[in-house]
Amino acid sequence: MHVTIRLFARLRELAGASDLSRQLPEGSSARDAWNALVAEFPAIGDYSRTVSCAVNEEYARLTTALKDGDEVAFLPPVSGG
Amino acid sequence: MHVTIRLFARLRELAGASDLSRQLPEGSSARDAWNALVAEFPAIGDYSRTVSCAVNEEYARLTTALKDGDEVAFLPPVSGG
Amino acid sequence: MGAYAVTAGPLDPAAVAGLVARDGDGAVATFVGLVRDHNAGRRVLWLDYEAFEPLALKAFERIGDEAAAKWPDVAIAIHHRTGRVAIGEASVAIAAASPHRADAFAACRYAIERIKQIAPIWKHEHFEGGEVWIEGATADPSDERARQTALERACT
Amino acid sequence: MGAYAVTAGPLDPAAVAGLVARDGDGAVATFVGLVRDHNAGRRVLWLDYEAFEPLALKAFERIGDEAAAKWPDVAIAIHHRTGRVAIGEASVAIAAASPHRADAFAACRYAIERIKQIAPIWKHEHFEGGEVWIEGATADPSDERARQTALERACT
Repeated sequence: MHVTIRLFARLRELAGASDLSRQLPEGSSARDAWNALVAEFPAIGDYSRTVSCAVNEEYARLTTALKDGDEVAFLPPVSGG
Repeated sequence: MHVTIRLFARLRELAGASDLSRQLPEGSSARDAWNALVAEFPAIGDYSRTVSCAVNEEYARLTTALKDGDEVAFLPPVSGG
Repeated sequence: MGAYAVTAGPLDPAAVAGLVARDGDGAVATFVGLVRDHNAGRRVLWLDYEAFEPLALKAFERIGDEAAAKWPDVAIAIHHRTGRVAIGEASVAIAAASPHRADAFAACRYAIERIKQIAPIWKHEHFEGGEVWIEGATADPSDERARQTALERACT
Repeated sequence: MGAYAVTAGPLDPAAVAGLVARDGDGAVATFVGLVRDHNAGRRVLWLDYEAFEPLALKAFERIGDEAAAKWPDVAIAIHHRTGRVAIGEASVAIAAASPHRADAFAACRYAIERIKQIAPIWKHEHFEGGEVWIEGATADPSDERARQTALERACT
């Protein structure tokens, strides 16, 4: 299946992209998408314990199963305010 | 000695005056001035336990001794804000 | 107008906030008191505020000094209106700026609590069917128990 | 702009306050976050804010709902800026209106604590000699311990 990946802030800089299109095996979770991304961009691996994710513009757990066409966003620790 | 008395809010309305000039015996305290005022305007007597005073535009205790020419202000409980 | 003011004209909370912020500040907390359309079950029409102005200014200054002693990095401004104030209009505007938000919130809350305790200002409430002078606290700046209450409400 | 906004233009705290006050309200507490000229010993030049905008708006809405559940009489507005923000400029403006001041203060403080916990917004600090992404909390709206911390800081 096909998913869109969005990256923000330092994750975006480390990966050198804010939007990516990737093919994932059916039944992949957000965490699977993250792990594939770490394999591709090892520099983001430090965020594996602190990253949050949102699926289709809603906060979601990394265990969330993705569907074809989903947008999954990976968020480094936030610092608004 | 001669003192100026200033009254505010409901005290002012009960006494029907915001500024009064009064003669007081030498050595009078702010409380003596208040008691003289209560004798003159019995309606303000209810405030004897809750009134505050200021002498020459500074908060003062009712025990403060007055001097000739002093201005003593009597303040009902406040409600600013 | 300076940091402390008593004025018969409308208050400008943004201007009050503008008086306190410095380049090292990360936080400005403000409080604006508005005239409500009801109070104690009465339908309020307007309020008339009366102040003993020179003493009120000294009370604001004292409150600012108390806050500075407790929160040394905080700058405070207090403007209070007098005369007739309509429903929805501001009767008081307070701003507290600080490098850190906890102090700004605490000092701002402390200031409004202290104003209600010791500022020589009175509200004359005009409601449907009558009028009444609102009377709260006996003003005594040296009352340490009252000051303690204000500090507690400021969450310190 | 509505009660919740993410915008690249300058913030107007007075306008944010104007969004929340109703005739029954006696209190408006506001918080404005300003860009400080220093941070962690560094001389800050400016901040660049990045937001995941649609999710940030939902986060603000969620924070407003959480506040409304805790303080039913409170109305809240939150505006957050994105892009380059100079020293002394506002990065966030929050207003909370309520019939009573305690709730307005608490809800306003709660909102800024929650924004720092769960709003998908990042500050990129440009300081003398370099730049760094500031990273605070792992955003997790369902983390009840974080929410409890925000409530405690709101002094409830």
